[in-house]
Amino acid sequence: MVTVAAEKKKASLIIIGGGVVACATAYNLAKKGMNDIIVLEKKEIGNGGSCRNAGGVRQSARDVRELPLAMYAVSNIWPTLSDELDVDVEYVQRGNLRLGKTEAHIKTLTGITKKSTDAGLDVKMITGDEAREICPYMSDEVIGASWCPTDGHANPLHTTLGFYRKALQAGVTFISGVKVNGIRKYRGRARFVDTDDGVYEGDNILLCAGWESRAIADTVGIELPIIREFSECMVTEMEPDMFPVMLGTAESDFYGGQTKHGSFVMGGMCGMEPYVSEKDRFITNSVTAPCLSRGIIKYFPVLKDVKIIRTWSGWYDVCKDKVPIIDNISEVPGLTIAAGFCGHGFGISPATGLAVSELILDGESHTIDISGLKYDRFRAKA
Amino acid sequence: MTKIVRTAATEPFKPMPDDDMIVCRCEEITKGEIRKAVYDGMSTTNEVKRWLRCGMGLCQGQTCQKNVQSIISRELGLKIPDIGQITGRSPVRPVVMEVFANDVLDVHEEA
Amino acid sequence: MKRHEVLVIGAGPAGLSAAIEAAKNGMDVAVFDENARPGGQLFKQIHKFFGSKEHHAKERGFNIGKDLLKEARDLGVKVYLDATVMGIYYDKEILVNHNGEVDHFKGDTIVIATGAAENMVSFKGWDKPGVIGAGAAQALMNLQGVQPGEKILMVGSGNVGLVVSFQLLQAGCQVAAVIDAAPRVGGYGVHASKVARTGVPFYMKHTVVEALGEDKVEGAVIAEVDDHFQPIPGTEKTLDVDTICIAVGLSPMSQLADNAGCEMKFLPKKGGNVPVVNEYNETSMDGIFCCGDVAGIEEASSAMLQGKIAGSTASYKNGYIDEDEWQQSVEKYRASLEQLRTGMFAPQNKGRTDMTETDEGIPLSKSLLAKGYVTDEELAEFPACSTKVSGVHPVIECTQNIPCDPCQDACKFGCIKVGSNISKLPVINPEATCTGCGMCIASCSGQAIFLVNEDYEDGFATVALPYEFLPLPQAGDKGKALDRSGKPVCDAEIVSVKSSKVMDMTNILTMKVPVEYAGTARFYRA
Amino acid sequence: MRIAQHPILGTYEKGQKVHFTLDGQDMVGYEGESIAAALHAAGVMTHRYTAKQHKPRGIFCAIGRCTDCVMIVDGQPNVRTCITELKEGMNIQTQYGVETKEAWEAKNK
Repeated sequence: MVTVAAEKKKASLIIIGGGVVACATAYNLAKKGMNDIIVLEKKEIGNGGSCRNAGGVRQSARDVRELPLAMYAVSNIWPTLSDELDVDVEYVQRGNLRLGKTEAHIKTLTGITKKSTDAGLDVKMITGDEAREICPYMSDEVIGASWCPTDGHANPLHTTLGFYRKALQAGVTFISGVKVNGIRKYRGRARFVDTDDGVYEGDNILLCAGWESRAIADTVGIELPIIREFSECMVTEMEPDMFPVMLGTAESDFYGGQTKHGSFVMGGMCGMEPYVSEKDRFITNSVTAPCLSRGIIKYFPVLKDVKIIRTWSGWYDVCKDKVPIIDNISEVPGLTIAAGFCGHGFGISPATGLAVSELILDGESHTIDISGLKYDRFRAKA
Repeated sequence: MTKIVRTAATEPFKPMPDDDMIVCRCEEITKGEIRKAVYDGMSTTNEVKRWLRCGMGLCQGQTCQKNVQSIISRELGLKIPDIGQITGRSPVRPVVMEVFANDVLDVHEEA
Repeated sequence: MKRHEVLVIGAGPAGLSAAIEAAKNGMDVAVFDENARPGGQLFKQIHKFFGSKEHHAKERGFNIGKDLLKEARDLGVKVYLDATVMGIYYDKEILVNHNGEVDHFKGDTIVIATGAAENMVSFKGWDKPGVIGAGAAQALMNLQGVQPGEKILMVGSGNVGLVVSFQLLQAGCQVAAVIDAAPRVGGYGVHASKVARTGVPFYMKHTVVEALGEDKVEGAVIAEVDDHFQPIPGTEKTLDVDTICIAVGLSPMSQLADNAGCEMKFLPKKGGNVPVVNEYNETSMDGIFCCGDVAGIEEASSAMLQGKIAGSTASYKNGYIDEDEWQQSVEKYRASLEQLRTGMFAPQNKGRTDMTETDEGIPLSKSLLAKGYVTDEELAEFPACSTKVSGVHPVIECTQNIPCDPCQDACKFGCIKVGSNISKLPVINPEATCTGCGMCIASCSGQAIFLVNEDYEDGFATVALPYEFLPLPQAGDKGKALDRSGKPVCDAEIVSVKSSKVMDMTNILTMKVPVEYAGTARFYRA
Repeated sequence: MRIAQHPILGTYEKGQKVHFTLDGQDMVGYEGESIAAALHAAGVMTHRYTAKQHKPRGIFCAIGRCTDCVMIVDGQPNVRTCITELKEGMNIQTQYGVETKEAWEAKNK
């Protein structure tokens, strides 16, 4: 419901950005009794990467520093999230195959797999035939794959908006259509949020606005090494149920899978992205959908007659070392940042919400180890 | 975007007699589902679309968008420009993947 | 990358006109259309158009389509059919799906002329087979030669609803009723009258509540609505129909403009989400133009002029014509466009329901707005409707300010005057003598002109009327004369049937009726 | 019903008579007309049953936009019959969800 009465501009916590991290954090905080929160969103709830991603819930091929978030989410949150949020988040835990067609691919995959197994994840290399047993629609060109049976996928729209709805019901205020321009300190602490809609004020501030976090953090002297990277997705018409596994390739031709609805959501890049991204709009590139289609058909010839009904694009918020920053900013007391998720933030978002809520309430994340995601970890070459 | 302040509903959801009427034909979404989504906090055309799939089917909202918008705007007391539009995206008609993949050939002029 | 200087998307009236204008000035132009047949909606339009000669008035839409297409081809415009433009990208690039192949084109100018999509109204059972859009009805009967149904309920009394109702009758279907939730008929009164006089009832302030039937439409429940468009319980009526046809307005099909990055705005008067265009139909993106319904719902005649303005502007911007030439042509087209944008139905008057009289100060017919036909008493106020003249003379039942003037050119003897403001009501020149040739009847796109002769025979008069139905009655046939509401009022005998090439399929039926019915008998039924 | 003679358009230009099947039944139509028109002329109203509510659907917009009239044509589901030309020997099937009746029934047993 929308209300326009009682202009609320002051709260215990102001959250900048209305994506899945904001919604999951607000939900976790409200569940613990802290609901005096205002979420400020420039456009719509979940408008950025939160609702533009392909829904992968993956532990395999993750950097060990963010693997604890992924493993915690898969073990403790995703399996019961539909019940918790009272909406079907369409979580399917039927594994992730990362496919290889050449010996070089297999070498790459083997290296990634070893890192994950060393960190305690159940993932292994399998042969092309074993992969075809898991997904019989795959072409003979596939000679091997990494296989993580506990990976899966979910519906990012229902997840993001499901967290939003629960947070709203628990008393959190969300304000969309308000653009944040900067943060100001008051007596040594981050306190004021300057917006196009005047000044908002919070005892604490959480900044989780994707790549746009960088410019906002800059206003209190925090330099985030985050750049934006352009990426595209496409969705097909509804098809009969064919395969539930989530897919990726060693060469990153494409990634994606079939949703519960029946449509295939596939994303990827064509190689021209750095030049496209000079422009500021969420427009697609004319060669990307053809390029992804060629990639997909090579691996899954059966999909050649499936119709694509929409393509879209979005920005990854890519952090220098390809893992996010999730931390209380000690140089600016009162400010917490969760940004730079590099295009793989959705799968860990329920755990991120929990970890950030602990950072804000307790000063540290005690349930999940996020010690590798500190904001001040970046160094120049020695 | 127009500023929209969202807080929890204070009144229970009120069903209406025609709630079971289909509005989005492709995805078979009813008026009641749309009204409930708005009640639950979905406050823009895109949010309702993402929550329910109305406008995400084969026709991409070309048939139902206006009708969905009029329900949302009536429920919220907002004007249609305030709740936004579905973005126009390529391809504007469904395209077979193999055709898409085949993007280097000439288009032949009509005979 | 393949290039043409101008890429036109949509081979309808706006797109073809833009292509013709640019090609005339020497530009290299390609037109893309997703259909197998070019012409946009023109090929479904079998009625005669309104406007002036320069707007192709009194020509039938599908013939205008043929002419435009021929002109474009003669000028060397490349027309790609079955060629769907899937998207517009940076740097004026388009991606085209053509017979199972995809190709990229770039242009210096893009003209988006994708037209409109139909609005829909949802009601219980509107998803059943048998509920169709008005465009579907037209496609089935006018392109495919198949009747959309036997008994049809038309929902919507705008021009589309009225024109399609008439076309349904021409295709041999029954129209059970025309209904509209609005309190007044939305389209031209003359379109309503030609439907009403065949006996089709109009129910204003009514909506369709439910489509009955198991697997398909087997009836429709309609009900009166209150001022908030909510059905009033107890007013329900069940109609025996097998088809419900929806004609509740159009929305600009502006997805490609949005996709291209043009600034968009939701403007109810223009029919929905439209690209913002300047006076030359150019969008916020330099070199991307939008013309016709995609830039705001109007008539096909306006779409053609907008296309010409865009084509001329593109020619100027690319150095094919100089500034003077450009300004002169734009001035000319704009003046012509302004002519069309006059009168009660002008875009600026869209949605207005407060008009009570014509520009001439004559009270508007309330009956026409409520039931689709003018009463005898109301008609008496209009200068061209007098029946108290000796000998054969025209009676022009044109009671609204519509931009249209072919009647004044049609009469070689100067009987009919409209003047330079083509939205004025026609008047009859008492000095001129009517010869009864009937050219005025055939020229009137609204089928609102009749030739009446009270002195035909002792006690009998003749009424000559436009007739576009089959079977065509023959001289000597006897039947009933119907009044403007479609009610049989007296016996009638056909005394002559006139058809000729210049009348373009409009036949003139002259029927003999008792003289007291000379002012009321307006249709013939065998 | 087909319109034999039209007061404005006269007779319709039709192609050759062609044979096709609907759910295995022999049908006739004319080359060049749309599948939907041929079915409509033969009195066929239901093109498919929807995935969720299993409700019948037929022609709605007839210009390729609404996608309500989709059927399985020569094995391909979701083919817009209103803009797809009829061809000799076409195998047309009523669509259930996105599948054939057999596949649908097997799944929903």
